[in-house]
Amino acid sequence: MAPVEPARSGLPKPLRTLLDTSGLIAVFVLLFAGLAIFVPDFLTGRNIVGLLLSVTLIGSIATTMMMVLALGEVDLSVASIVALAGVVAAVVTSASGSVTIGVMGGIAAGAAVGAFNGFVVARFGINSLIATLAAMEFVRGLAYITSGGDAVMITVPEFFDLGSAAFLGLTLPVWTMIACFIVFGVILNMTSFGRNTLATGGNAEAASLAGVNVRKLKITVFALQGLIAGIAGVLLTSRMGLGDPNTSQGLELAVISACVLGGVSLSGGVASITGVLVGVLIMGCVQNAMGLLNVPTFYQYLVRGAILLLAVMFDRWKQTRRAGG
Amino acid sequence: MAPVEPARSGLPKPLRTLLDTSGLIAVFVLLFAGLAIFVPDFLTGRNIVGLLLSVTLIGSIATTMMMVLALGEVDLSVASIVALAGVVAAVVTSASGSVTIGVMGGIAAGAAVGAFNGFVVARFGINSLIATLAAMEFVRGLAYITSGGDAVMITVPEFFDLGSAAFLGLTLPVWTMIACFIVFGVILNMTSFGRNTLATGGNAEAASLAGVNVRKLKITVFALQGLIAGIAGVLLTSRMGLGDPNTSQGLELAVISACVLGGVSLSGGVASITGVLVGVLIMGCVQNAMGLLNVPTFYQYLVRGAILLLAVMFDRWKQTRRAGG
Amino acid sequence: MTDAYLRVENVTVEFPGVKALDGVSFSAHEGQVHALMGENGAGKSTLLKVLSGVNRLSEGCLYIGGESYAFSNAREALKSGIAIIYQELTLAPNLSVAENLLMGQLPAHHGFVDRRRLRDKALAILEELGEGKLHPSTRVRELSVGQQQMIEIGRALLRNARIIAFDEPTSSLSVQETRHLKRIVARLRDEGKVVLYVTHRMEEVFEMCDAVTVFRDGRHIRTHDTLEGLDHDALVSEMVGRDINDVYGYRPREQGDVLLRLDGIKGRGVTAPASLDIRRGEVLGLFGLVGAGRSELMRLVCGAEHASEGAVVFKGAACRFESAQAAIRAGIAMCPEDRKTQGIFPVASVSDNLNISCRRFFKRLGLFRHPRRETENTLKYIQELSIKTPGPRTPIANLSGGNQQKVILARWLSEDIDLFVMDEPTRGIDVGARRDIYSLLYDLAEQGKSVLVISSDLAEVSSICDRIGVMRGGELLEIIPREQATPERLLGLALPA
Amino acid sequence: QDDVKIGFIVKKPEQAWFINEQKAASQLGEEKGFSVVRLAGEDGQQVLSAIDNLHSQGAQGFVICPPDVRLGPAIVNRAERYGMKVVTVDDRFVGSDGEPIASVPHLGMSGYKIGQQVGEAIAAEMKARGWDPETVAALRISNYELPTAKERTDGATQALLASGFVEGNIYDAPQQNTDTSSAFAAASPIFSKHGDFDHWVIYALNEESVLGGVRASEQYGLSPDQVIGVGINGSGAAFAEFSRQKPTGFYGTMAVSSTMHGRQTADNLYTWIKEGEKPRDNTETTGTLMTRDNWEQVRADLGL
Ligand SMILES: Nc1ncnc2c1ncn2[C@@H]1O[C@H](COP(=O)(O)OP(=O)(O)OP(=O)(O)O)[C@@H](O)[C@H]1O
Ligand SMILES: Nc1ncnc2c1ncn2[C@@H]1O[C@H](COP(=O)(O)OP(=O)(O)OP(=O)(O)O)[C@@H](O)[C@H]1O
Ligand SMILES: O[C@@H]1[C@@H](O)[C@@H](O)CO[C@H]1O
Ligand SMILES: [Mg+2]
Ligand SMILES: [Mg+2]
Repeated sequence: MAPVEPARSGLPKPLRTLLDTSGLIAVFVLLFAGLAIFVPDFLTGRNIVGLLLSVTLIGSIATTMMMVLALGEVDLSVASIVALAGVVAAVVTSASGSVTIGVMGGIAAGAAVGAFNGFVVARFGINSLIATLAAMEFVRGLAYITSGGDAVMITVPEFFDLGSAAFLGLTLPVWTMIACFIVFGVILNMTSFGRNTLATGGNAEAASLAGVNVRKLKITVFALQGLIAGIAGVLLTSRMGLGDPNTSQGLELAVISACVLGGVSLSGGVASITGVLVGVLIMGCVQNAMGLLNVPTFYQYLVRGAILLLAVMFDRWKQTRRAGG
Repeated sequence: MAPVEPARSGLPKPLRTLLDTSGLIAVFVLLFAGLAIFVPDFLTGRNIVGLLLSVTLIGSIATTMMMVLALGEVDLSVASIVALAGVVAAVVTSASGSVTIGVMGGIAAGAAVGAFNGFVVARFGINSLIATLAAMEFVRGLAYITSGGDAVMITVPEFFDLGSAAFLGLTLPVWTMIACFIVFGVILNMTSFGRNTLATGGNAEAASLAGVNVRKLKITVFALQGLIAGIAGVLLTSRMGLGDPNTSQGLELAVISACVLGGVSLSGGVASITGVLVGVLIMGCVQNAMGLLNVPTFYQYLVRGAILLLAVMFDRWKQTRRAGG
Repeated sequence: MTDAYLRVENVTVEFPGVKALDGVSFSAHEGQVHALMGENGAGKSTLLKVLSGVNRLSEGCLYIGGESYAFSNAREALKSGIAIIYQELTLAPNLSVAENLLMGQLPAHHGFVDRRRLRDKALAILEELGEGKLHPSTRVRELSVGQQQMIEIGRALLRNARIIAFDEPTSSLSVQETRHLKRIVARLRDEGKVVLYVTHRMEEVFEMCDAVTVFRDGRHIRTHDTLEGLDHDALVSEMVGRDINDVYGYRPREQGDVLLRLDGIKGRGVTAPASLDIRRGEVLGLFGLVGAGRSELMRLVCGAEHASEGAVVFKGAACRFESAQAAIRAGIAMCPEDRKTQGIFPVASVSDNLNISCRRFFKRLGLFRHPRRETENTLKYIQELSIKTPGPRTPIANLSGGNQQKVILARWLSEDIDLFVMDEPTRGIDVGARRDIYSLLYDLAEQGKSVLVISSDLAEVSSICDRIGVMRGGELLEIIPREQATPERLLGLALPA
Repeated sequence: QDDVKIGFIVKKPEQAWFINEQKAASQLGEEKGFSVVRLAGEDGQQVLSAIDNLHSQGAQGFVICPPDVRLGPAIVNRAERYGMKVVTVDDRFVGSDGEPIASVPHLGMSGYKIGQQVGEAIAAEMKARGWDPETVAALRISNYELPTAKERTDGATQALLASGFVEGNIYDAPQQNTDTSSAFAAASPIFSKHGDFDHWVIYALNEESVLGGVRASEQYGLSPDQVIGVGINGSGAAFAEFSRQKPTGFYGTMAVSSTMHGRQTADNLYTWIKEGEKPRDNTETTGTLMTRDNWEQVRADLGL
């Protein structure tokens, strides 16, 4: 059972949240400081920009995955949605000649898959792991079929501007990620939709008896997940200049582990946007630093595994210590 | 809340279990009959032997995954364990010249990883998904390092006999799978170890309050999972003639979905060996038939996804219908 | 008197922010049924969890049969001959009755479960529990809450412990089950066991117990080694620190027009068409034994389940709620009976648990919630219902059982509701708080709202309600006005013919 | 029995390359009147299942691109047990002695050699642009878990060094996958670390990966004339890049005719089964440099 934190009750909300997730934040701060000191070129403007860009995909999708996990569900189909949305955007743009239509098409495809997932889970009560595993296969198949298996070329040059349009030195994908963190942070904490999501994840039956429309809620959350994965897929396609049906395999596990690293409970009912942000950044920094340090790939596996385990163990240790003291 | 089944309470246990999982068995029987009739060459002795052989890896590991899931945990590291055990067996056999030592080495490596997973989960209370995700990366890294990245060829010819030794027309891997089903079926249903596993998965707090040594139990179950994955890895290596550090990527999801398809609950406390067997066979038959029918790869994704979803939905539908009637 | 077999000396248990027990000492003897009493959150359950190794001591010592112990897990306590029936159910829902009864000590031979002995042992203990009709291989999740509670009791009995402790065992038991329990307790006393018995029901203390210890705010207040000469009111005031003469404090009031009418409705669990009226300003009781179908009837009203027949007329219009949400919006709220599975969001804070429904009234810009007003609302009820919690942000799972119940009540009290359906609203709630809750119900009725109380507590229904409906076996038998509702008559109707 | 049925097993059935190969083989089958069963063999286990499956259908032989060349002995063994003929395409079996298994006919490009072609193309373009080797850095997007990938990048490295490239200027970017975004992620830190170079060359095991590197170079403000990226294959990814309005750092790719590979191997196997005429031990194909200027022509020539 989790501890009471009486002394903290008086503190303002943001600070308290910070302290609640502080185990992990401490890990991150230490890690970041360590990397800044010991890894040459780590703390340079362009490396940080590159680091941010490299986590946009995981980061954007992690915000909605957080909602899905808070609901006590999981979504394994995100990587396939990214691929499908990208391919659809590329095909539609080329066919219609209109970037707007193409982009809309890609995003709509993502949202539709998400809504379908939500429908299957909420209406038929199918376990979301298995439902989205099925979707993961099915949607990847659709992506291959749409593209004919090959990367799809995009003939409309404006399409590429999407991924590279910059503002204050940051490109659209980075801004999108930032927007996702703000929007879903606000949704989770400041709206009844967000609180109902947590409540449903904590005890679905009780939530339904307390007047939450659980079915609608689930469909909405999954649809949002599809929507964001769709947007991420379209942006990826525009950044890479091609709609690749093969892209992002294994992304779902990376996203889920960023969330769990950030303290989101897999059994539902517990989530924090700060935690997810830190989880995403830890994973991104480690990966980036390994690149800078030229760590051989084989050892990269070891490092990634070890960091993941150590971070969770440290967090755990802080929690029990707090509970004990 | 689930329904009362008064009429059934009087039936003998095995029959009741059969009825409980009957939704899925019905799916399987229908599917099998359909395939036998409509797919040429499906119901031939050699195809069935091939089919059995093709599911040995998933099948063997699914039996222990069932135990892990029954415990309310999950193990994502199985594919990496298969790879590591295979590589270790190959390296040790080549180095020592002794097949026995090599085989033992591979299996021991698997069991050790499993025990370590169990230790981390049980001792530190780390969520098993994240703990084994870390192990999945780490152990894959170890496999690459052990092998130097390349597949390791085996120089001792006796090693190959392991994988191809046949008895009654079935090879050792098939017999191993059959043994796993029997052994873990018995363990789950007939031993206090198995019942305690289900009790712990159903309500860990209750089990621990009732004096079950939950920690020891978890470590043992994970170690068994590692052991079986290790054996499967060694047999795979012997069949392939090489220890490949890249092998079996994505196996964990296939195994878990076979289990879930077989009615094993991801939230713990519910498992049936018949269900898992049927789950494994459904997946194997579908894959096999698609090969015989020459279904283009892209459509195979659609079919796999659709079958998975339909099977679970059908099962679900039977359950609610039973509850309603 | 012999030396005390169980001695607790100067025991302190701290949780962050709370001293659940503060230097408590007391002792209990063999052959004694020792009642532990106190308000919600007084530390009774914590004390039992110290005995069972779940909670660790920060100070103090346990002596059992003269030897000192400090348990670090449940297994050690079980080995030392202590068995506890916890306040909350601890069962594995998908395992059989027999396996739950013998959880942790399955009869086995070389690791293989001896099915025959398992069944025999289960059958024997079920007989003893008065649940002889239960089949040992039935899954526990199919049982009623009362039957599940009996399984818990059976499990503890099967431990053959010297010290056996019950934490509010009767709160979910039916009349017959309670009778059985009393017999079992008496037998344990005769066998010379140490029985600790936590309850909020005064009559049980006077009927069954030999000694009583009162706690308040984690401190030991007083131990009465005998109940002779002990006065009911004196005991109550020791517990709550003030005098309460009449817990029920019934207040008569004016009634308005009919708010809800049930017209021959039938559905799952309600086998015969049920009809009733409830007026504004009325407190209507539904009495019956566990399993009589009262909750089911109310689930039909509240949209949690659909009626197969009949009509629900609310505020003059026939309605059929598709969901609990629709019912709430229309003005009907249900406070469910099973707190753990239907009521609380365990990991969420007290404030989130309380404001889940009513926060729609505190919205800003029609979109964002209003944390300050939510907190104010929470603080208001913490005060009004004297909810014992370190603060509004504490996870509700950290509260004592009774205090969790109060939070759920507050959830509905802060709603804009015309009809309150309260299923066992005072289950597990201490005398002082009960009085507060009753008075709140009267307040609601005086404001022209209606309250429907489902209760298995005979004294409660007959004392606080204006009319009482009695159910038996899925049938609503009769609705009796307060004046005629003697306990004998109610019970006579409710018991199987 | 007159009906000839052959299998075509590939290691990555979703890749355009292999789709083309399998399609070409099927087409030839239709022309010549034999049937082709297309199967996936993404790891050893799947390959053996695929062979079992072919055996159940009564196929007489199969063409295979194995997921690992060292699976050779196990595959040959299985095929012999069933009396099936085997031909390899793209990747050649290796025996336990580490040498190619000569008894299995092979057709394909040598990874090392095609890599060399890449290196040579880069070197030629560097010279054409008049770059001083001292000022040029190489981004080598590597994937040492994949033996073929290693061969290719090794070949390119060797050719570059032979042309006078400075060894110390070659930087490794290990990718986790073989797609664009993983190459992008791997390349980014290299550019941020070595911002002092004005000229970059990029190579990798395939086009997608080189493209990822090129995208990363753009991210770091390098212009197309500062970058020479050369890929391998000649697939949609390259066509997409060449059809963009303005040139990019993706200079060219070594196009190989997957269509020809598919047709030729299927034909060889068919003749072997039908007429008992065993194909040549080893047929090596080479790549054609495809650039922005000639890509449509080369594409048509190779039948891609
Ligand atoms: N795990 C825990 N973490 C933090 N606080 C706790 C925990 N368990 C109990 N408490 C606190 O300790 C105090 C005593 O709780 P306890 O459950 O012993 O009360 P109780 O006397 O059994 O009350 P009730 O009659 O309501 O069951 C309460 O204030 C409760 O909030
Ligand atoms: N999920 C269920 N499926 C089938 N029957 C059920 C289910 N839940 C309850 N029942 C049956 O419905 C009837 C009424 O149940 P319930 O225990 O809720 O009555 P009650 O009068 O509300 O009792 P109480 O509120 O005191 O627990 C019982 O016969 C019970 O066995
Ligand atoms: O994997 C490569 C493929 O991309 C193509 O280049 C042909 O050869 C294979 O080895
Ligand atoms: Mg209590
Ligand atoms: Mg009830």
